[in-house]
Amino acid sequence: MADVTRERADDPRPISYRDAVAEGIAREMRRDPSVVCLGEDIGAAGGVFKTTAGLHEEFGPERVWDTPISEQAIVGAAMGAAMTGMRPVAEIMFSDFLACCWDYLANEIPKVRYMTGGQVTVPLVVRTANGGGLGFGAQHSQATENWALTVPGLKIAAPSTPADVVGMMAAAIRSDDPVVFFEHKGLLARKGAPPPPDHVVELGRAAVVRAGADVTLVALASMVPVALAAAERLAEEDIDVEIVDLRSLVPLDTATVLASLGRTSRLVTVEENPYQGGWGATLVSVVADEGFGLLDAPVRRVAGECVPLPFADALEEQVIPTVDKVVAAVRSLAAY
Amino acid sequence: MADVTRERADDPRPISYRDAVAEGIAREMRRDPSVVCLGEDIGAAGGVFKTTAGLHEEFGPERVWDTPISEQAIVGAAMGAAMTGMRPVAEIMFSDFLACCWDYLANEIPKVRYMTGGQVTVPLVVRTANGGGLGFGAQHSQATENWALTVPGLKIAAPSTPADVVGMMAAAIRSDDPVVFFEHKGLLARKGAPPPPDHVVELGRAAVVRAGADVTLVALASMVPVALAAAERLAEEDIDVEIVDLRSLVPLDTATVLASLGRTSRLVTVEENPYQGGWGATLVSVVADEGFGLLDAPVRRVAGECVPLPFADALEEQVIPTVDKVVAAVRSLAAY
Amino acid sequence: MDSAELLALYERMVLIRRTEKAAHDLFLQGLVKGTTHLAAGHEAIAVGASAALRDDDYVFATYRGHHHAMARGATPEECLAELMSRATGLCRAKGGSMHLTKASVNMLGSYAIVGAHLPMAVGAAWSARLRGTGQLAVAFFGDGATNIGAFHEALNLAAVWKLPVLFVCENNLYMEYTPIADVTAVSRPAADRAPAYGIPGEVVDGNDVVRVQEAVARLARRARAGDGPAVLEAETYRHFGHSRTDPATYRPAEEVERWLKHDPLDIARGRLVEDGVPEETVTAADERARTVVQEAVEAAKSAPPPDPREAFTDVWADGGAAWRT
Amino acid sequence: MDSAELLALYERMVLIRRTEKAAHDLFLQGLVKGTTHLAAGHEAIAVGASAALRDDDYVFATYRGHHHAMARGATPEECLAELMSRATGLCRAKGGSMHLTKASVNMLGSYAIVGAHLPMAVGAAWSARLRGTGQLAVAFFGDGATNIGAFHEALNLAAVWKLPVLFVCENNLYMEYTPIADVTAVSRPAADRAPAYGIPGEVVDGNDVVRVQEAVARLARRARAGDGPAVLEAETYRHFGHSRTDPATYRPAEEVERWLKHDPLDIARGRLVEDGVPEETVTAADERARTVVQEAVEAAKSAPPPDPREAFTDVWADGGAAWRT
Ligand SMILES: Cc1ncc(C[n+]2csc(CCOP(=O)(O)OP(=O)(O)O)c2C)c(N)n1
Ligand SMILES: Cc1ncc(C[n+]2csc(CCOP(=O)(O)OP(=O)(O)O)c2C)c(N)n1
Ligand SMILES: [Mg+2]
Ligand SMILES: [Mg+2]
Repeated sequence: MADVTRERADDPRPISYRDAVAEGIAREMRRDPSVVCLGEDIGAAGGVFKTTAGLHEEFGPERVWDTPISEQAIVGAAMGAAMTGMRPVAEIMFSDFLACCWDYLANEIPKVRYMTGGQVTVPLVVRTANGGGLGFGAQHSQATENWALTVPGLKIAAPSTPADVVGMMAAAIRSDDPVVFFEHKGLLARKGAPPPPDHVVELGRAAVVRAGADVTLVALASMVPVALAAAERLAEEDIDVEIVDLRSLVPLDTATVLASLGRTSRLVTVEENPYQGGWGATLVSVVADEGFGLLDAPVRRVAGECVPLPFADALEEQVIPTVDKVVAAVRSLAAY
Repeated sequence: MADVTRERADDPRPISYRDAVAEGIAREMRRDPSVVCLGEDIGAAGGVFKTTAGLHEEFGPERVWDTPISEQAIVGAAMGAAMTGMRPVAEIMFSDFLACCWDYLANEIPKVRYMTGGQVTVPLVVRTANGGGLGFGAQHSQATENWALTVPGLKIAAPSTPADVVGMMAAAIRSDDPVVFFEHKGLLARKGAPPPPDHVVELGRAAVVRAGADVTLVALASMVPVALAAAERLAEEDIDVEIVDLRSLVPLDTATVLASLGRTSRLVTVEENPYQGGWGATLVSVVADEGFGLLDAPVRRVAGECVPLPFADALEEQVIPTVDKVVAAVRSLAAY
Repeated sequence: MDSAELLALYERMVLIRRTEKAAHDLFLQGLVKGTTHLAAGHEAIAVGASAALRDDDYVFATYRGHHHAMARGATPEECLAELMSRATGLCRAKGGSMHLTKASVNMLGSYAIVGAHLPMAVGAAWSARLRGTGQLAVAFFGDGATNIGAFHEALNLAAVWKLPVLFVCENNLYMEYTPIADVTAVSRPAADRAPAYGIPGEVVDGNDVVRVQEAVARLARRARAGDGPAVLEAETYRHFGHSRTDPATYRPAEEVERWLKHDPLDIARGRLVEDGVPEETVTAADERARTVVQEAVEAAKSAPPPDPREAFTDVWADGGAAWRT
Repeated sequence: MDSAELLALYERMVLIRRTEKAAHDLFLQGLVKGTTHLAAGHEAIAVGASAALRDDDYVFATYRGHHHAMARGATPEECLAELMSRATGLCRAKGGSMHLTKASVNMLGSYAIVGAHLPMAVGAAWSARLRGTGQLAVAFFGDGATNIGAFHEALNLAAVWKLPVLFVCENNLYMEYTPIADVTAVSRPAADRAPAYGIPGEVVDGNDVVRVQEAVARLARRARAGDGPAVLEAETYRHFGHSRTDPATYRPAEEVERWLKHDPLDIARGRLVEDGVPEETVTAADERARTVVQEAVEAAKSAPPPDPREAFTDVWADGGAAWRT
């Protein structure tokens, strides 16, 4: 692991999203001794998703800590450590389990700076495996980035490519603000271009990952490849789609979205979290206010259905947005 | 307490929102022996907000149970009891503390019916004191109805009048689905017309509480009186406001909102929860899609600011929507 | 326990073992999706406890719950069909391996958030007491669950209200990949905590179905008599890794070997032999189980997939999923 | 403890008592908004513990935290200004009574979600160990907090990692209005749970500042030596109701009377007298405290309110509140 970075600099072999997580953390641990990791089975085992593989070997047990199954203690201890000079990176194995320590995410971490009048700083990262599509059922498949969006005071990262994983991990760990970092389970095995050395992707900067003139698609994490596939299909019908990868929800890069809308006048959001209370709603409400004059058509949201995640593939496909659904939504708007 | 109902039938003395909570629960406890209450200090003490006053006296300790400070056990036990023939009404003292048992609200209660293929039913109510404006600070003042909105499978009630409290409590307790019932702290002392006997207000039916032709204001709970006050002020400027009290978020009565919009062509939502991830966003996204053709102006959301709740009155006023802010938003739209 | 009963329990354990083996094989054939957490090795706990319960008692289990579902009467076919995403599955293919549930026999579910079902079991016991039915509730959980907050809240509330609920810990020495001893402050993660709630905490050989049955019967009698909850820590070991992706290389070979020799099926078989039950009788039981599971696999294989519209049923009690009016 | 030190602790306790009395009066005058949870009666715990700590040790407290803030060096003026919503308040009027914090002296906050700060204290202790500073962390909490999940998780993690953290329970016999004995399965809600984490659990007279100081000093030494965390249950009683709206009528008159006679100030004064400290010396301390608080009230009263724009600062480390780019 030690020289992965150097290797990659002159070796543009693709890196997997999974390896990018460990690489991103390792880079920061190398440059800053105050970065420490804690979580269940993250040590010698390398994490149940192998997203911390190699860290225990390289940095040892004093920097990579296995914990009991105690989500409140994990995140609460991370908070206490962050308040006292460390930069903890806490893993919550599945994002569904954020519910088990929600008090820390909702009431403690995002509020303590404000309610003490700025006396304390909480530079921590809570990393978690997010999203569905793997047949893990109702309690291990949710896209919960919208939970975090309900709470002012949390930054929210949700990268879609290995390079962004590394770059946003750097930004998240260096941030003096708390960051919830959503790693998408469905993307772990995907490979992408390796990140350059010292790669940092500032939080709050969306990426226009495909330029197009007709309709703007705004997507996040695993929905970015879905949107890209839909765009390919739509191109065959001469519908030219622009795709914005939001990359983070807070800060929310509404400027990039409104600028794209200025070019296309049509907007579809593609989000995995449920329609009710989903992040697309907040974005659409900004657009329906500030971008109203730009719109030539209704705004459409392709979102998770408002049901729990079912187990069977045939059912899960009904619930999570698919390329077909995105294509249909865009087509209907283009025709408006 | 025993004959409150009868007294009120021929005595139209106003009842407070606070008393309406206890009255609503008592009515259901009288008609259905499977209704039981549990929570912290709800028994002889009558609850810290006195919203369970009289229940312990009338129904005794076998139906009104004081618990330890164990939010997970309270709601988890309510769930187990609901699955086995009871209709528990659990109190979580402040809605901020829902975070302490969020796993039950997010992952267990709303999913168990679905993930067992419909084998079990969870007829329970989680009641909680919601909202700010009382100088209780960052951890006791939040409007968290939007948290519940992120989770498919929960019904969400948030009445604004004493009569609705009683009528919606009846509907909630009789519902075979789990209901989160938000009682607004800022409304507890307000009085209103007493509910008739056997008053039931179906969940998912918004109320048009003021008819008007120019702009539709959609509000909930404590924001309903704010919207009404704004409407009075706007009437002086000849802006005629229609006000929809949503009353529940799930089911969400989009039909009533779209119908109102058909009359006014202009929409402002008034919500106490923060703008980011607030319920107004979901409503606006429905409108920006299905009601796009009806709109003559941008849609505006007057919402809580995206900061924690500060302690000092002078600061809290900056964060929670005020009549002034609603007036300004409506005025800007009317002029559009 | 007489040998007829023991034979029946043995057969049930074999049935579970074979069903899990089938699940494993079907997984490798690509016919089971998602994940599975096999309980092979834990059978005596489910079957022994079940034998000590009334038919109407409530059972709550974890994602590692195949054995509990079957111990309470779910058939291998129902379980395998669920794992294979068939319309005939226990949960109509909406739950999967981690959520096996058979409410008709009060097996009230398998939960995949560690510890979450303990308060539910407390609530079911509370409900039983309120309704005066004399029912008991049992929560089965892993050693890892003893370090989560819900465990603490559940045990305290159960103790304060003196409810008829048993907390049965299946201590298999590991959470996922981490030894429980590395992350727990006491050596008996469940039993050593019982005094913190003023309730009995016992340890039992969880691989001996007779001992488990006896212990549960004793604690159940006590709880039904109004003397309140108890903790039973059953020592056991899982034969497979934590879940399907885990080869369990973190476990010392010597430890694995020792535990495989302490197999619940062998122990029960040994007792049957001791009781003088003829070899053929035991083999016949094995054979019956083999046949049932074989037929179950075939039946599940040929069962239809769920109707895609099933994705939009069962959110609400009215059968639907509408969130707008 | 020598009498000079005891006198200083006594004076600090008087200062706290008088500040709280002032807060109470200001509340009745409408000058303090929201709610307050007075700690009158609990002073010896904060002051005694503080006397046993290093200046750089970390303290985490609850919504009932005035005494801890002042024991660690917050001035009555800073506290009262916060309660009165003044720009000069400890938290610039953004926190209020429930969130008094003075990070400059490592008094790292008062938290209003019961039990939430216990894991934070564990984290601070972990951090101290990682940084090798020899610092200790102390979490103060109520009896009611011992039944919430975070308590359990915090104590277990602290014990497993052998961290320098002390868990000090202020057992005042009640949660809000419910006697703790009615909802807790053991009679010593904190100390009786310590064995469940393999750590020492001691009980001390929380109204005797000397005993508290001694106990904390002993447990702190142990923790700093690397022997791990401990629980200290300090028995005490609150003089007022739970919060400002509570007349506390649920408490038996006899019980109230007995505890009012066991006042921490009286006990310390008695010890001073026993030590031969002259009456006038004690009275002079009283007098000094009276003056300080009187001046604090006046200063807080004449301090300015916060700038309304303060509502939009301090969300992020850059000082602002922008959630969009
Ligand atoms: C709250 C929570 N945290 C983490 C997990 C992930 N997880 C699933 S099983 C498991 C290990 C559980 O160990 P144990 O309780 O001993 O049960 P076993 O799997 O050994 O039967 C973990 C950590 C989870 N499902 N829920
Ligand atoms: C998680 C949570 N549940 C409930 C409350 C409401 N509440 C505030 S103080 C309190 C009683 C706490 O009692 P105890 O821990 O004994 O502390 P004391 O107030 O007696 O100092 C309760 C129930 C809360 N703040 N947080
Ligand atoms: Mg285990
Ligand atoms: Mg107390």
